[in-house]
Amino acid sequence: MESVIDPKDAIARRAAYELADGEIVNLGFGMPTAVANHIPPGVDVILQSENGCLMFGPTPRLGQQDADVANAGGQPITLLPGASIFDLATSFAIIRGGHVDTTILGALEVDQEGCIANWAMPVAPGKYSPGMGGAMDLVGGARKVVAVLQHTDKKGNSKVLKKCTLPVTGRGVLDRIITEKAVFDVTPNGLVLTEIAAGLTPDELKSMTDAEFSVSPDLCEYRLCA
Amino acid sequence: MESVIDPKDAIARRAAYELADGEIVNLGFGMPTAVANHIPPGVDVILQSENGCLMFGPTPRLGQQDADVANAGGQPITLLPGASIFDLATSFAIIRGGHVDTTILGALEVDQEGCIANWAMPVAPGKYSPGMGGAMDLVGGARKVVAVLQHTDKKGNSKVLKKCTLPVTGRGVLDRIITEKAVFDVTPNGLVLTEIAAGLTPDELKSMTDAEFSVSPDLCEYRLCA
Amino acid sequence: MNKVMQLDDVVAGIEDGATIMFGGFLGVGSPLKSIEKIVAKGVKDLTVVSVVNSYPGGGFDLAPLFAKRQVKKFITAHTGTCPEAIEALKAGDLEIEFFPMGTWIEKIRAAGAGLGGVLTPIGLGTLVEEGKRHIEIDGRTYLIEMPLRADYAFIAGARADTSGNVEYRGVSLNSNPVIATAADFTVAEVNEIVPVGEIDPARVGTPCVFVKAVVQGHSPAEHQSIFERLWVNTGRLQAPATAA
Amino acid sequence: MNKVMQLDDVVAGIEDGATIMFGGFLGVGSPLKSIEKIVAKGVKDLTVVSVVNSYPGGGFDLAPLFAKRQVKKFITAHTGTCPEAIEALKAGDLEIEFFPMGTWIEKIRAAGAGLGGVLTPIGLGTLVEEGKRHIEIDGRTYLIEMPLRADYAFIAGARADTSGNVEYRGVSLNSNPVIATAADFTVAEVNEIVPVGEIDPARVGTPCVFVKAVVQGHSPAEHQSIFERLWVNTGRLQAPATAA
Repeated sequence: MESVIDPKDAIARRAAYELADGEIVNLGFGMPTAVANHIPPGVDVILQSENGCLMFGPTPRLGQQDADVANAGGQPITLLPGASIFDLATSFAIIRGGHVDTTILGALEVDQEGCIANWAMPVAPGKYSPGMGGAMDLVGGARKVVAVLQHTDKKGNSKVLKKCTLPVTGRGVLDRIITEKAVFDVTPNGLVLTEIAAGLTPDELKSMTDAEFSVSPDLCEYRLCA
Repeated sequence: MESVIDPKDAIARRAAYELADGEIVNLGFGMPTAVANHIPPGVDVILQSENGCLMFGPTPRLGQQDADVANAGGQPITLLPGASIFDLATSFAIIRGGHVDTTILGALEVDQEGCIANWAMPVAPGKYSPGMGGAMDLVGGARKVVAVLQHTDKKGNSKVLKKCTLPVTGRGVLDRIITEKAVFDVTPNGLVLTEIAAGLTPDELKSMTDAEFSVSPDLCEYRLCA
Repeated sequence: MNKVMQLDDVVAGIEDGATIMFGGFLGVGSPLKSIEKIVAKGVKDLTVVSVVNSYPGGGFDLAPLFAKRQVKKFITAHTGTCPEAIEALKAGDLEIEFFPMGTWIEKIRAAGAGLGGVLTPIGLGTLVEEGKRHIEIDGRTYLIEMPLRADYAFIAGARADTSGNVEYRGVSLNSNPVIATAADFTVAEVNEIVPVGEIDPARVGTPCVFVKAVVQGHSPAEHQSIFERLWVNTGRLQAPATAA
Repeated sequence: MNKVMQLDDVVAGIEDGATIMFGGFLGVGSPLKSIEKIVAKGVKDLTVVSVVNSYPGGGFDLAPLFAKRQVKKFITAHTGTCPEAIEALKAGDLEIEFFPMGTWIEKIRAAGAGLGGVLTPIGLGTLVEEGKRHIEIDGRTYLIEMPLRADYAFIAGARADTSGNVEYRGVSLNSNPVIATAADFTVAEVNEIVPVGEIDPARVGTPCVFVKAVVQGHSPAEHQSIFERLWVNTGRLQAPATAA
């Protein structure tokens, strides 16, 4: 049992297995950012920051920062050997043109048709916040799209749904869904459960999941990178 | 009388008056290139080469050339202080986006509706040569479009026509037409003769011109830059 | 042609109701002095075009424009970092038009590049497609996204020469090179103004053809210290561990 | 990831009928060694995509491909500089598809950038509009120009690191950075191959994400002397006047 692990930490550690050596990767904010801390040894990926660079590294220490070197969260970063810098048009040409291998994005909701909702919360009639940023481009352009989110909200309601209730970021765009309890492949035949948290049965998972899903014949225990 | 002047030389010297201080200018190949040699003192223009630079200068001497610095004719050039280099997409964004003030282009034919033909000569049924290069973009994008050409072909036939016979580069795009005999403004009411070569009368010009034109009340003698 | 101007003279010309693009991404690569002057001038009913809003938490770069309710409409991909804008939005004082970030930049590029628009699959099946023309080509559907221009563009660069060639530093380009192409009057706020010939032609990120005015921004040293303070104060930078 | 390959191995994979984009503008910024190898291999029925054709007068860069009749179709803005191509065209051995230069580059950019196409007024009222869809928006008419991709793109740069970041020199960028984005397999032929970390991130003109193979071209010194010979032999460069 891994129940002592914080759910967000579990998700970041599981999601790190989605990255393969040599890939171009774009990590969304929040949980996806933490994935970078858990990439397995021997896997070198090139991280993109959509404001305009490839191959960035960790946060600098005070005194090492540069006012002109920050990520898409406004946070100071460092550039690693092999880095490149470009403008926003080029950055989204990379994304939309299919040149990003994998993106991992946080989600408010996902559904069994591969839809993801992560940009719009109604704040007043007809008005939304915070906006999609680069997420619509990423779900439309990246070769593999992985959604990460906690399995349920604070009240225990499933966020893995039959159909998203919030405005979607993209329809039928997801390849994989990772929660702290389960990993699903999104296939033309619906969701397929491929990994399940230690100590949980598929039936127990079904009771806490709104979406329909089938169980893979190769179902295994939820994996965690170091 | 300036009859001793070579017609092409006269055209280049007259066309130099089309350039104003501070302008961004694109000169086509052939006669337009020679315009750069006659720009009046006090007029500083920024020349664009559509393969990707602004603010280029004269041909280098042997030993001063750089294999990676050439103009759109494949000819070695120099870069002047204030030069900038960019790719072809940016170069044509400059042109098509209306950021070029004046272009001077050689023409095979022009007509009284402001059309210019300078890209296509039929070489076989349905086949053309040499191609439009950047000329269609220039006539569509530059703020002022000046066509230069000799008034008649070798047989004495007018090249300033009622209607172009060759495939056009653009329709209604010309602002001015300069031959060695005359300068015409292209207006919504047709061609207006504004300058005429010394020793020629408007009636004589009409007899050697296919296009209809009216005569400006301010008609003056054909001007030549030094 | 010498394009160096006093920022006060540039800002004096801005009228209520103007459409203004600002470069920058959460403050980085933002024309900070220009924004301050526009806030101080107090022009109203602005349409502001910026790829995202202010540095997270508000109070910096674009945020005061929203705090003072100078913005009628905001055209962007994201506004969640600016509490002042969210407040104005909830109160009904602000209209926001959202575009996917890649669409936002292509619309502006199209305007600067003389295109009539671009076709994109991004946003299909979402709220983004509302009210937009669709087109089907070879069995695939696209949205037609139209060009987006402004009266003014304020860009931020590291250096400019007096003729308006702009050099960028680090990852501060973001939207600056593109918005520079798509406004009637583009203003380059830079940390250093240098003589013509000082900037390597290969390092010119915005050629002079796009720039109407060059204004002095914060000095390079001030520029660095502004971000050091900002990042330290918001917990983004930690002092090195003291010696063991 | 080390992307350095032998040019022979790259060219070995090219099959008859392939679509190949070449960077370069009348020889400048052209992948000269790659072209030579493709000529030597003798692959046929190629669709070649290049913004213009060979250096004026023929015999250099792309010209031998046309002389050997390896090209079935040429997609370009201009071919007048290459007598070999004109001859093939007149003989009915070559199909040429012309696009205005700005349209040509936007079509390729659209392919690389994942756009469904662009709308442009350029070419309206000319032969260019034949067979193309028109669209009217707000009373203005545009041509719909579709994306243009290739199997291979061969680009030329000054330096590349082993991961595929390419740095350009001088005015040799031209179509290279754009075509690099729009092919299934992009090959960077460079004068120098350097270790990762050698190229200033701000001077990377084509990021490694677009490049599949890096191959050694002519050395910097050879590169300079090839163009010196070319320009002297064709009267484009004159020796300095002898001392008075």
